[in-house]
Amino acid sequence: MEALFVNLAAVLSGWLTSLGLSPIWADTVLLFVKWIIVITIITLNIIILIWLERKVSAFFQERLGPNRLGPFGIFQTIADAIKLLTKEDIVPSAADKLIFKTAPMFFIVVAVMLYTVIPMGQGMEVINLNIGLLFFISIGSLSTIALLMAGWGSNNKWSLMGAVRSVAQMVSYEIPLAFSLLGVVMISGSLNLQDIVAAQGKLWFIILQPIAFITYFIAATAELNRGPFDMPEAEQELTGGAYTEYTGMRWALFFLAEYTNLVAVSALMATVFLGGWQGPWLPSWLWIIIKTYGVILVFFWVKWTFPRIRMDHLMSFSWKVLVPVSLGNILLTGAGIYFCRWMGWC
Amino acid sequence: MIEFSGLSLYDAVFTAAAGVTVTAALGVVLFRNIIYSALSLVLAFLGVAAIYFQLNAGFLGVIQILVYAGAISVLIIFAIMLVMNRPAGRTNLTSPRTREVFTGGTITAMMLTALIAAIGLSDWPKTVLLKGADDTVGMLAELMLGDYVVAFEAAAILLLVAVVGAIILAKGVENK
Amino acid sequence: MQTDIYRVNVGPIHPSTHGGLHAEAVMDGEIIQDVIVHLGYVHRSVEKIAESRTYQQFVPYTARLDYLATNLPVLGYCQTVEKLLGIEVPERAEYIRVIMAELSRIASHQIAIAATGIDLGATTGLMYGMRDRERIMNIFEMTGGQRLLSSYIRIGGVAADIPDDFIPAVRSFVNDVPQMIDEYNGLMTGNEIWAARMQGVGILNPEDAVKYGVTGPNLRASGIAYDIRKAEPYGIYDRLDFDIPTGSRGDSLDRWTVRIEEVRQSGRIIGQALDNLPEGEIIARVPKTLKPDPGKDIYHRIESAKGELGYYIVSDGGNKPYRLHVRAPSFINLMVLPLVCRGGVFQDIITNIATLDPILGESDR
Amino acid sequence: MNGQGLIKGLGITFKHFFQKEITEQYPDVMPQLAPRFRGCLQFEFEKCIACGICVNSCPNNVLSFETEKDENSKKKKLLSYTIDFQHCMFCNLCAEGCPKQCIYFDHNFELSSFKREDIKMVYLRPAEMDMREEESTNGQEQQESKEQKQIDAMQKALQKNPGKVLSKILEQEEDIIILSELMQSDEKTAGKIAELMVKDKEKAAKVAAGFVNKAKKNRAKTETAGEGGDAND
Repeated sequence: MEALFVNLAAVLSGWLTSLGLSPIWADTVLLFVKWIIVITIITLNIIILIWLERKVSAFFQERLGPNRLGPFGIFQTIADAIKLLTKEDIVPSAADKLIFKTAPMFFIVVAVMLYTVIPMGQGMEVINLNIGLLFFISIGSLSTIALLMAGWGSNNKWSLMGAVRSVAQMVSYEIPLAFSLLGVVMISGSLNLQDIVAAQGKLWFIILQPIAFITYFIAATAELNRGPFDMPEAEQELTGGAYTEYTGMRWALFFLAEYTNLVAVSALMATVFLGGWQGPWLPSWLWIIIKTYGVILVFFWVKWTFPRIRMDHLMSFSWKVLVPVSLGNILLTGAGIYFCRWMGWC
Repeated sequence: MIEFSGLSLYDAVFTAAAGVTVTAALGVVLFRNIIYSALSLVLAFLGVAAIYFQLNAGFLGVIQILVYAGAISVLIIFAIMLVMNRPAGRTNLTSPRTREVFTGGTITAMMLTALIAAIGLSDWPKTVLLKGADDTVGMLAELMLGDYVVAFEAAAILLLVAVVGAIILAKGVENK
Repeated sequence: MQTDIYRVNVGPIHPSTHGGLHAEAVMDGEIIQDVIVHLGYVHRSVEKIAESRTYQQFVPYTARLDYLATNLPVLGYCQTVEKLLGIEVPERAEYIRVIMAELSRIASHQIAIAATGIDLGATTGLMYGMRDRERIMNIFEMTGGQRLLSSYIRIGGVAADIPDDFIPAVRSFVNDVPQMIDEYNGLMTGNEIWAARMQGVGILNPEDAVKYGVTGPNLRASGIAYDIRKAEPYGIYDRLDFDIPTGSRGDSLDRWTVRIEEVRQSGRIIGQALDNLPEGEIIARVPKTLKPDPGKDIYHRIESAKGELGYYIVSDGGNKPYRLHVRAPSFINLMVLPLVCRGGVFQDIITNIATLDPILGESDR
Repeated sequence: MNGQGLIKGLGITFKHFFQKEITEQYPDVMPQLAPRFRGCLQFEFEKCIACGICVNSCPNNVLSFETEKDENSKKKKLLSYTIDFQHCMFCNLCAEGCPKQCIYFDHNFELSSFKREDIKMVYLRPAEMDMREEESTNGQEQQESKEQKQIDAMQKALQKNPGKVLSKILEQEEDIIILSELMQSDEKTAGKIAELMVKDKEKAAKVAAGFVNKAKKNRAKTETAGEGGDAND
């Protein structure tokens, strides 16, 4: 069970080479196969996730949630997907059509790219990049452009306000996001996510870096545009923010991308702070799924409890609280490492 | 080894990345809508990042995406949006007036010449393209925080001054 | 730096405008320069309808003024007509009316609590508020037959006697009120994000409040302990013991906490009314056709969930009012929206609309 | 403050996560409605006495009805009753005013319909109602025997004092004398008149008038036959 997928990949690779492909081409084909698997998993995962969020939010509110289609309403999302696919695709006549149509595609592509570096198990990742963590952060920052395109392309005041707000928010929160991960990098001494997982063999980084974990969690919530930081959508104020003018599948793509981002960020949190794929008894790829879903449930819990924060408070919280705290954490970590060396513990 | 008429996979990837970069760069200049120009700039940055990745300079590529594509371009678009007071369709600086075309062309030609001369006259290490170092991050860190630490810190101070200046500009002068 | 002023329409179709409110925000960046309130999207010419309906026939229409506190506008109208004709309401009916009126007040405030919750993004707050209000709706269904517009209070008394399971249901609801309030406070009031969104937002000075004629919880939040139930008691309110909760700063948080405290006080009032509920008739002997003396006019006001709700009726001796005017508290309270919004950020408009708690059925009439 | 409020809020939602859900499973489980619940307006045609209180008390002109004045009994006869339900405010004023409780709200709250015309409910006078009125005359056995007794009593009365009894159905004294003479000569006619008078006075009056006319005609015929000539004028 443990090496199930790794072995499958090896078998496929061997078969490709036996066909007479050079190793570099075999690798390329294998890469594509991996990507297709990742995209399939993402799509299937989203169906479960949307159902899960509805169910969880319903339980928080003493409701039942979807319960009509299939056992516990599990097929509700599929029905909704069919509905969204068959809906009329409306492009406002005043919209900047090219930007309007490109924005959702760009958003989802960026979201899927995040999965390149996440280790899904022992030796299971699309590419083992030695700067994986940095890659993740930098690709994550690109989604701001997509939101800006959506807001600008819609040619609607609500959309533009939503887009401008969320971009301001995401640019501000990228800084504490990156800083909070630096402590982990300092301890593990690597930007490679597999190395970071390996460094947590004895002790998870959530124990060594609790401040970093909390700042990362807050910053990640803001980066994901989830409540209480759901500025681009903000139904109550901006009637749907950047997504106001989108309908049907284009709208669904945004939500697909948001949930894709959610899984990616949760998986990264599990990898960086919760020991990654390591765990007893169960195979590694199952452990990462369990941990990721645990983090996702916490995201849900926070979203369905808190009111939305005000824009100016959000910005000042980032610059006046999170950035200093995460910088302080780096200082503390550095001091801790030197103290550790001085004591001869490591 | 499968090759398409002498074109290896490596070359194919480079051609694609370079093609995207050049096309996007042309788009920046030629689009009449300045928002399109700004978005083309993002694409050009991404293309450059792809070339960095191919050159095994992963760190540089990532920073290119993070700083230029993710942050600088957003600032550019913000600035455009804030100061634009004409319809977006006719906002780019491209204009039919010959004098500006001439000035711009001359400056571009001069810069291009300088660049080509710089590339041609430099003595490039030949190893980067083929092997590269495994730990580019470590090497960069040693260079920046070791050999060139003074320059690095000076740049940091320069940026800090710029930030302070920007804040003062944004806050505006109190009317007395 | 020179900046442009731009206008954003909040409403009339907008998730947070509670009906057909249209507020036009004049903004400089995120800062609100002014808010222009456009009214009339829910105008149903209720006052004109009154002139073509008999006194009894108009009773159901009054319930539609403030449909969230359905018994309160009906009570106000019925008391006005009773005052006009000199009808004595039986003791038992008065007590039942107080219970129903205070239940309506709680229902209205719970809607305000729930709606404020969702307006500020706390979706779960909406669900808890609505869940608790549902118990009141069940009590209304039990007594009046309808959940929202129960059509229970009549000129001269109430339509029917209370059913057997009424008292236990109300009693258990009143007993649970403190627990509900703890939950609202725990989930929302005590939340730091919540406090940050409300504290110092939409400050209404007591002077401005009086100048604009603001009444109800909004006035009390500004620190003026004015409640018609105390100032000019109608019905049997002079026999009941309750406090007037007041705020000190007059901001959104004060308006919010005053409403929550009023739920508690209404619970106290209902408890006392239940304890002292006498036996007897439930409706006075009222003639089939009501014909007040010609030329007689009357103004009567009650403390509605939103403030001073007054009815002015002029009679021409016929069985229909010659002229009827409603002094709707929401209409007047809404007029301070530009005042409290100015200088705030865009999101404050939503907070202020939610905490001013207008109801457009009453405001537009 | 400093995050305690946030944690408390999280605790509240966490507690609710494990509590029982309160969702009503409509339409699988129909809601428990209070006895006084007002759903759809219902009307019982046969109970209605067409007094019009409901129509007058309705604030929104939802109700209307058509009547016909019955010539014989001078009673208002309800022909149709219309409830234009789209204007109904569910205020219960009509039901409260009704002296016969023939208009009331039932517990059916699923009021949507496909066509706008379906909202309007028109109650026409049921055909059985007229038939039943006739039936009620020869109705059940018990009633029959009871009626038979009445008929017998009527017959006796007619024999004893025809003038007084017949004055109830006939107006002119001349006619009464004619009919009483006829009855004395023909027992069948007497029986029929008596029966009709018990069951349906209006019909009895008609039949009686018919008999009188017949008798008058016969008498006229015999007169003309006796005197001759005049009939031709």
